[in-house]
Amino acid sequence: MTLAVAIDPNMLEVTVWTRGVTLAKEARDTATLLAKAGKAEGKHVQSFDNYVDLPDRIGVPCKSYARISPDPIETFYEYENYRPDIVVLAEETLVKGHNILGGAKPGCVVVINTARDPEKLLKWISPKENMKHLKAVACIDANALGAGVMLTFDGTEGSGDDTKIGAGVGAAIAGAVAKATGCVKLESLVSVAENKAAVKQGYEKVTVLPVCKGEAFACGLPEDPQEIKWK
Amino acid sequence: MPIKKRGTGLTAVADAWQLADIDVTASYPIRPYTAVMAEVAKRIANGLMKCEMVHGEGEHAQFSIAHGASMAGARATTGSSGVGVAYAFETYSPIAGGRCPIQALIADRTLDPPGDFGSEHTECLNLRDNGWIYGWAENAQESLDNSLMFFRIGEDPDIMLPQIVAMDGYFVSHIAQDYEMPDQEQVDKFLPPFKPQFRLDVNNPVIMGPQIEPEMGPPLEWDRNVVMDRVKEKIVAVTEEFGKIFGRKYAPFVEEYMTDDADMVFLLQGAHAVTCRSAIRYLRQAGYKVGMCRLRWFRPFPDTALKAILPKFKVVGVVDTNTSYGAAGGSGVLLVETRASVSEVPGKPLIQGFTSGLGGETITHEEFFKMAEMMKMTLEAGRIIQDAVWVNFNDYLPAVSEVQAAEQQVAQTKE
Amino acid sequence: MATAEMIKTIAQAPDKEYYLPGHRTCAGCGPALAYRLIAKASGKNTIFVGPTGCMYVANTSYACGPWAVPWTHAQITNAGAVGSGIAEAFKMMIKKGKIKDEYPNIICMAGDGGSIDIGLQAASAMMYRGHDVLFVMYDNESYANTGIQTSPMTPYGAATMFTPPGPEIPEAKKFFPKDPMAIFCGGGHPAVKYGATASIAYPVDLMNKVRKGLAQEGPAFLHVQCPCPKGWTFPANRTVEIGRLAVETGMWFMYELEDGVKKWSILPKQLKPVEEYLQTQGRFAHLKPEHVAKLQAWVNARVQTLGLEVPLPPAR
Amino acid sequence: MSKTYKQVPFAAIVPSPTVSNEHMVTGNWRYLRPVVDKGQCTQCKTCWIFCPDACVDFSKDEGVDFNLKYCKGCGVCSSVCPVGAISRVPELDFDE
Repeated sequence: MTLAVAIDPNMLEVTVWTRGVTLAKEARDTATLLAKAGKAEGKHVQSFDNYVDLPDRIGVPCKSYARISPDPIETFYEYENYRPDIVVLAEETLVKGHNILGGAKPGCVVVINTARDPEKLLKWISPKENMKHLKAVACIDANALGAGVMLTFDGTEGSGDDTKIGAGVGAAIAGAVAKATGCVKLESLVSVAENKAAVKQGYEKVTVLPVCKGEAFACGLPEDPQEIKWK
Repeated sequence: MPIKKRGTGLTAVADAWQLADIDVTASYPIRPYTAVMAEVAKRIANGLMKCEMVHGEGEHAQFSIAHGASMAGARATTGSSGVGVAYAFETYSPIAGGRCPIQALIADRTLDPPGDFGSEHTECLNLRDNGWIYGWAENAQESLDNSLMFFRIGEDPDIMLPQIVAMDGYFVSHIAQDYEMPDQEQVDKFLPPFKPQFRLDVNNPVIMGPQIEPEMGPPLEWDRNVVMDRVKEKIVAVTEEFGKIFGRKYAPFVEEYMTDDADMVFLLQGAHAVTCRSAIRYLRQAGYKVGMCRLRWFRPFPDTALKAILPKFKVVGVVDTNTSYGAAGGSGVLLVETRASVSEVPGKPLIQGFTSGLGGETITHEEFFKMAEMMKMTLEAGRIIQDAVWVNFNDYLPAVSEVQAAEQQVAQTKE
Repeated sequence: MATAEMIKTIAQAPDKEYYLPGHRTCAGCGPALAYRLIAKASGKNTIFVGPTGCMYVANTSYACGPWAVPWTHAQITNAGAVGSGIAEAFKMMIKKGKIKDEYPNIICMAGDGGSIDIGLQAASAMMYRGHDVLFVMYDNESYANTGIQTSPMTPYGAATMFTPPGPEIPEAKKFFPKDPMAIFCGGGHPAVKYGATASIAYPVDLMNKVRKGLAQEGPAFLHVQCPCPKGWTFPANRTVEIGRLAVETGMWFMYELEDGVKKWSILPKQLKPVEEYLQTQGRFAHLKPEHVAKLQAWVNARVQTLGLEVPLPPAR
Repeated sequence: MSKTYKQVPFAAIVPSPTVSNEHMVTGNWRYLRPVVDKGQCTQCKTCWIFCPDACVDFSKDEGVDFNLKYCKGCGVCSSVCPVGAISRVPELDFDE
């Protein structure tokens, strides 16, 4: 029997795509920071690596997840984000050859760590049938901000992470996500990140390209996050 | 021509393996199963058997060697007892899940502590959830016959599952008895050569046992689950065919003894059935309407057969010769499975658990008499008087309570 | 002993691949390269036994695999035993005429854990019993498939998930590794007539050692160093370079033991200081000079034990 | 979330591939693409022998060719090239 009920209707699902091993920590940090910031705002949150991608291998596409909800999360043990509101690419090439919009909710925002022009990246985004759900593509050149990339096995395989959370490019990417989507406030992100400057820089330097503005978006993202300079 | 022989369950299974022309066997010594390998070794040395015998460095290796041989397309066997069976535990599920129909002989032995050599079904029952098919033989003849039937069922292309020919250590494995070794022609008629659909073949290369996709996990286990239903069908057909070719007729799942007018029955498996039948004959003379149900298979568990049979009776005394500490009902594994089999059947009998025959002890006539007496009390009471009866430890016989009361009185007067 | 056909140059190596593109190993994976070279050298008439480890999990994700020859999984514990069973099955079935196959090359491809740690018992027994199997230990110096934890082959001073450095244990891993060549080929397993160390950085040498091992009737052992960019923490493009550096610094020795006679495959003119090797890898980043000195002393002692006549790096 | 299952082959036994493993295509792992300067290339095949993914092909007349469907972009080929003929170019610089 199926009950016609919406489960976790107000939950935001963030999927951070990354490259195994080399960028795993930074992507995990982006997800962790967004969740921690949501928590600081009194929301219910989760963040975790995609178990199916583990053990990760160098270069393999893999995912970290964050979930932010005003209500207690009912799908607490469903360990994949099937319907992302926000898709983050910690490495730009992931835009090519991956169905990053798979299951995307209407109003989905894609945030890419790249020095490239968002307009040049649109052609690669797939699957094409979900482009109608794509609200905006945001680009941040996080690598250029000098925060660096941390390599550690701490925090993998369910262990605790005793290293600094949000010290590298992951922090700048989180800042960009906050600005482009409004999913958390800048202050809350800054309060939880190790590298506060990187968060702020990411927030300030993100460029946003609107794609399908004006559709009736069902997701919980604000229609027009404040202070965004629409390009 | 079949040959009349006198030997043990171990020599009988060696005879079966010889007749089945096994290609590889893997040995490691542990009492009481050891001599089956000694038998095979002699026959290889004498040229009677053409078989590669690999002396494993432990039971884990034995089962792994047989697994490898089976993947290469060979008919392979191995065997063990007691803690040896436990040591190989990692290998059971991969062998069954890889659908390699090797055959193991397990002559039961008590697990440690304390290093008891005697029979107890516990170690063999411990691996009940791994997808092997098995059942207990009560004597040498049945061991031999089971070995042949199990090969036939396990190697069937619709089945492809490993089998355990289980026997009670010492009782069946060591006590010499008369049996008949069938003729090679009969066996060749009954048991075709092992021809697996897939084997390690450089001309038709395959990948065996890769990691599967997450979406394939439950379907793989579903396959392993439903094959057990096919095994049940195959058991019926093969047991009947065996009877026709060899002239020995077995009940496919449950042997009934003096159950026609019985109010109550012992339910058990393995060697203790021999004493049980004898005890029943005395009990009958004394007016007890008692019979016996002996299980020929434990996996798949004959639940359908029991559903049909058990409602005929008022009390069923399940005799567990194994331990499952803390199990529902406070007895062993057999009680739990039996109760579960008939739990939804209207008119189901009262099912009483008895634990007996641990540590290799014979279940004596007196103990069967005692159990019958307790079953009769249950019958008269129309309810379970006491669950979890360990015979000789917490019997609920009136005589026992009188003795206990008397002892207490004596103790009090001494104070 | 059959004579193995030797490969003289890279260009002479067989074109045909039996370890094909399409596996989930790391970019720049040393063990994957080893697998490819070994499969290339052994050819079509080969059966691989793959115990659990990276080369099982990464290669067979999911319900597929990159081998053009038969391959079967074994537990991490029992590669030697499964290989033994396969070998004897072929022998007997061929003898009885049940199959028409030519006796295949049977290669157990076990990681360091599956060879010298949890798999040691099965490997040792296989070699003791003399089965005609080539046992390859692809050594990436850790339990890599589970996310990099220490194994007996993890070098002294390397950080892993189970040996993190900290104020109480500044050197991270405290023990020096086992010596598999000594264990398997040092006389304790008389049936093993051929054993060798090899490295993915020297592919022609590796392929020839595979062929020698296979030509050997009975068991043979090959210990292949396979740099692991994830576990050792270095950029994926430097796998081969690190392999060479290991040989140049004495962190890896290249030799054969044929009927008990040692033959050096690569003789460095002068050993470079071990520090040059250590600084290429993140797993050694925490080491202090005293730990480096301890490792250097270990290398120097190994040179003595193995009887390598080569100038040692100058003492500091 | 409704679930979908996949048919699993008998005992999870699958046929061995003959050319490449179509079920694990790894070309989309790559973010730096190997590009060879054919003028510099001496066809020594060093890159070929060292590729962990068997993605370097010398069988064609026009010289070295990379199997971009599977190349993970590890860069080993570039590092081992004795004449420095292989460079690594960001994948997004290529349209295809």
